[in-house]
Amino acid sequence: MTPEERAFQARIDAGEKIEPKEWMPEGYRKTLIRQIGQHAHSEIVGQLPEGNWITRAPTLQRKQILLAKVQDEAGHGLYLYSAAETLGVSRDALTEKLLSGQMKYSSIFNYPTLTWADMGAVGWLVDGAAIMNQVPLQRTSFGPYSRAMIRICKEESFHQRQGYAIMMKMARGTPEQREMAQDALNRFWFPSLMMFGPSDKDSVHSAQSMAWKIKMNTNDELRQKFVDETVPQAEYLGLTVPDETIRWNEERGHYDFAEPDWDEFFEVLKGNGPCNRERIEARQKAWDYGAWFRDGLTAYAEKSAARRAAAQTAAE
Amino acid sequence: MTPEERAFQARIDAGEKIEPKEWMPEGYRKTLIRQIGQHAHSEIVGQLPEGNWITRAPTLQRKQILLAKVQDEAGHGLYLYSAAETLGVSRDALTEKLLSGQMKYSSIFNYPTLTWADMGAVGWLVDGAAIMNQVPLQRTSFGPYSRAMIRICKEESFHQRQGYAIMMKMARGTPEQREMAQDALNRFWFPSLMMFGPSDKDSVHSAQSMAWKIKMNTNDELRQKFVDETVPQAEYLGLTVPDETIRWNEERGHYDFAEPDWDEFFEVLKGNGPCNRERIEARQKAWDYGAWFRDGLTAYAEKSAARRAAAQTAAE
Amino acid sequence: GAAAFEWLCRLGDATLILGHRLSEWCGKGPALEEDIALANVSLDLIGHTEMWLALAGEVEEKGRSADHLAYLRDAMKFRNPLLVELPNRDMALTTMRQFLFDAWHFEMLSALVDSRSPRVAEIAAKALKEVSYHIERSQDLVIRLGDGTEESRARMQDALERLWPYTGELFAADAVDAAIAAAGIGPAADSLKAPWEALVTETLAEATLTRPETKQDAQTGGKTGRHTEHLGFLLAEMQFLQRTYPGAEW
Amino acid sequence: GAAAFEWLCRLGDATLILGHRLSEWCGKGPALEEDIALANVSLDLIGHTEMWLALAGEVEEKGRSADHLAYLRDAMKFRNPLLVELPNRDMALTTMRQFLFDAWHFEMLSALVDSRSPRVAEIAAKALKEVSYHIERSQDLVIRLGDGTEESRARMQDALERLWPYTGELFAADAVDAAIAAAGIGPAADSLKAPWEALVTETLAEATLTRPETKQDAQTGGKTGRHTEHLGFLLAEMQFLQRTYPGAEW
Repeated sequence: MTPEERAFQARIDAGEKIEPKEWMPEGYRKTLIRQIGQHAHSEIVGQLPEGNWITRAPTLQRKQILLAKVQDEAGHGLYLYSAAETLGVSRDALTEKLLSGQMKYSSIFNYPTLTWADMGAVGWLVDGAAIMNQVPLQRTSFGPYSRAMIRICKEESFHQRQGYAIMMKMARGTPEQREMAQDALNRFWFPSLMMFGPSDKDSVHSAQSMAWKIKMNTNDELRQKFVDETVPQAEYLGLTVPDETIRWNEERGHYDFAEPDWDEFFEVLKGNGPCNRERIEARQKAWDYGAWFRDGLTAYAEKSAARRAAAQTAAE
Repeated sequence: MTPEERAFQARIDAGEKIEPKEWMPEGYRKTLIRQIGQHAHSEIVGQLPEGNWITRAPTLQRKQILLAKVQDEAGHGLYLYSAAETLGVSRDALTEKLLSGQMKYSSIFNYPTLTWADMGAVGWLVDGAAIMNQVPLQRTSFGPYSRAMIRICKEESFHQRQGYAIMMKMARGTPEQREMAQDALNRFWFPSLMMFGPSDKDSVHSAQSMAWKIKMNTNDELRQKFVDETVPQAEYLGLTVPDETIRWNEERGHYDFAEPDWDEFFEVLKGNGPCNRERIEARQKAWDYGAWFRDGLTAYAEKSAARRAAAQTAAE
Repeated sequence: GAAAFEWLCRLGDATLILGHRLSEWCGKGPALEEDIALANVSLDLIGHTEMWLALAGEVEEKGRSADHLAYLRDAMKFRNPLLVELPNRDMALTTMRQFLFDAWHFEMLSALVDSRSPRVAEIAAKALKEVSYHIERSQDLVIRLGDGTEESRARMQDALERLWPYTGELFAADAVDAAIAAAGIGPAADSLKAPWEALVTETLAEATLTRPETKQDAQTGGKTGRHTEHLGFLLAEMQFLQRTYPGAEW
Repeated sequence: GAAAFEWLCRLGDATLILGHRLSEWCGKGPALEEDIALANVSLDLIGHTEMWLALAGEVEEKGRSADHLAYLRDAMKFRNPLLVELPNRDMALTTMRQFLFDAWHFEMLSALVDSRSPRVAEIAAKALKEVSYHIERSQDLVIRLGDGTEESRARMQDALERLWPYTGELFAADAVDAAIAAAGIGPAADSLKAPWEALVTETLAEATLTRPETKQDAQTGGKTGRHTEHLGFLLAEMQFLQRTYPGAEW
């Protein structure tokens, strides 16, 4: 470590926040850009599976709640792109990288939403898993990221409660609703466990991120925490987690559970998930179809500025 | 009249058919091209209002019947374009004229189909009115047109019966179905009367067409015939024709009835009907989106012909 | 009674269907800020729907809730103007429609704040706060896109031409409107025309767009239940769950 | 019993959903002759649906008719392979899908003609006559469009790449297929693979198209009720009248 690096690490160890204009190692900057960018993309792509049910929401109230939720996700995307921008990379540049496949988003959004119960499962499980990841990140070392996470976490836990409320209605509703609820849990359980990533006990990469407080916990810690919180919630709903091996391990003080199918995880990551192509094509289409709109606003802004300048010159 | 024209008229008066390669007055050819072309276009555009309900047909049987009907209409379009082609104008040329607005199609197809009962009303009233026009045209003087009309009339009367059968189900169904049936009759009654065109008693144009046996009856004759046949059918359904003035006129041996709103007729003709823009845009889109497909087939046909020619040359 | 029910459905259905159309943009908009703003307007409109249709249900006295009215009527029973049910097409049409509607909506609510019906006045007051923001936003967007690039101007002009024949219906008065006006519940429908015209004319001028020469009332019927072919498809999607699982709670 | 019901639904749902997708082209096709031919294939497939689902209803012994099964099941209960529910996109995808499906359909029906179930054999014999024409037509079109212009070739190749990951599901066997094969009612699902491969390989070569390198079974689930996001929208539209007016006759 250079003296600069040492000083930097000391600040982090002391719990200080790093601000955008301060010195930071190139690796720290790069890792942050990748992580914040991916997180931002996940918020944006994550609008699609839930957006899929907005036009079919079953009541006016549910429609509003879902719409507000998806709107929040767009807002989270904004906060995060702004945080990334402080590191010198523009939203447009990040978007191009998403669309070209150079940057990823959370693989969970490559699974389809097939029934209304999925609006419950996504809120309960997917937002639940996201919160597990995000809560510790409120204490991350990079100031803008930490502040973005604080705002986001407040809203996410609200979303999770709303998702659970939908599951409750479904699980205690008609036999068909109950069947949809169980089916949603069956489909989203393992993909949710995958959200924490493969076991990282041997990853050097992860160790560096943890030293920098960009990553606060290991993937396995967070996954265990998620399982421990979620299994009793499923029981309360009267639903069965689709893992026959689940049982409480008195000794460990944790639930034992089966690993997800990591082959499937890597297949989806490679682009072969059920909806990878559709998700990116949807965003590509939005981007392409919106070009004239963005250009129009830019042109107007430039004209207005020129007019103001001309008026000022004339006045002087 | 020139001697040629006199001889031509004499043949027509004698009930002879005129065939494409035989001499005919320029006006006869032009009028026929316009009339057959419009009729062909009407078949093609006429697919759209009914096509609108194919994906929502309420039973497998109804879906098949409707699909077969719309398919028949495409077939009628084919016959008629072929008849027009014998007069030296290609299907593509006629299509371009339809899309550019130089040629018209029956204004009735600019009205929307809003409920399933409209599938009944269109068959019963619109096909019914069409048949009134078409049956006498089986005896028209131009051979290919006459033969096309004979084939078409056979199928149209079948369509009309199917339409009436749908109306029967609706009119004798639930209160909601009955309401839809009445509403469909309300909406399609006057537009159906308009299908015969404005009163033509003073039109020189019409007189010439009748002399040439391109037009076989006056518009008013056909309209009266339609009303006389349709009013008892409506009564049998237990539906009310939306014209308070309708009553049997013993003296005339016909029903008296109110004229449709000819201002509306001319508005729709000018392009201001409820669906004019959508209908033409739908056909334009089909035409534009289908260009690569038609070009592909043409390119293959040319390649194949060239290959065959090359093979033949090699063999010789 | 009957007139009030019809009239409240006209209001509630207009906000419902437009709110629904806007919600179709979710995740597909041209820029994040716009996506969020669109969702916001959609949310507001669906909120208004709840209030108007709930009141309609009360007035009708047949025990129908706002959800019942929204999810269990077929197209013939909907009373929204045709303008709001047209497909979104692109953001030009969506934006222009929003402006033309907001301009009417703002005038309508401004008048309803003084309704002789306290319930109507109360709902209008709540809604007006939000709609004041809607009209400000859509007017601003129309100006910016009209006076933007050549393409954005052309698209906005095309949208305007397409929508113009549907604007007259907003001001068309019939017996229902007359009864409501006579009872002092709402304004005469055509009394909103002059202020609407003033705002639209001024805005189009600033947007460098040309006011169409075509008739404004060529396309009507929605307010009495004669819709376009589009509404049926919208409802098939919107009402699917309620229709498929009757009586379930969500 | 249960396996036969499932298996018959797989057949009937496949023809229903594909027939429905084809019917969406109505009035929008690229050339009159094609429009007519497409409608014809659609009609045939819906005709097959009536027979398969009617038999499924009989086998199930719960009194459900073909219409009941078609119009009153939600997506989770549908058993069609994912391939047939994908949106039409363009005529390239529609045509390529038709060929890939017809090639399977032809082999399946050819095998079912010898079913130990006389009812199945009878339906298969009727359907096979029509499907012999379907495969001839779609194969011919794939060749002509593949070996047509540069654009038609590129579109056909793109369609092929998009569809390829969905073709494996046609041959995937599970307990249902095993039970049916064991009972001599139908062929082992994977026994159709070799002749299908032969026909597809030969046709693609003649069409100057490249066989994709990607996995054929990346996208599965339809046959056990796990569908794409598209099926729900298709059903919302298709089932609207039956759902909205329960018990009405049409």
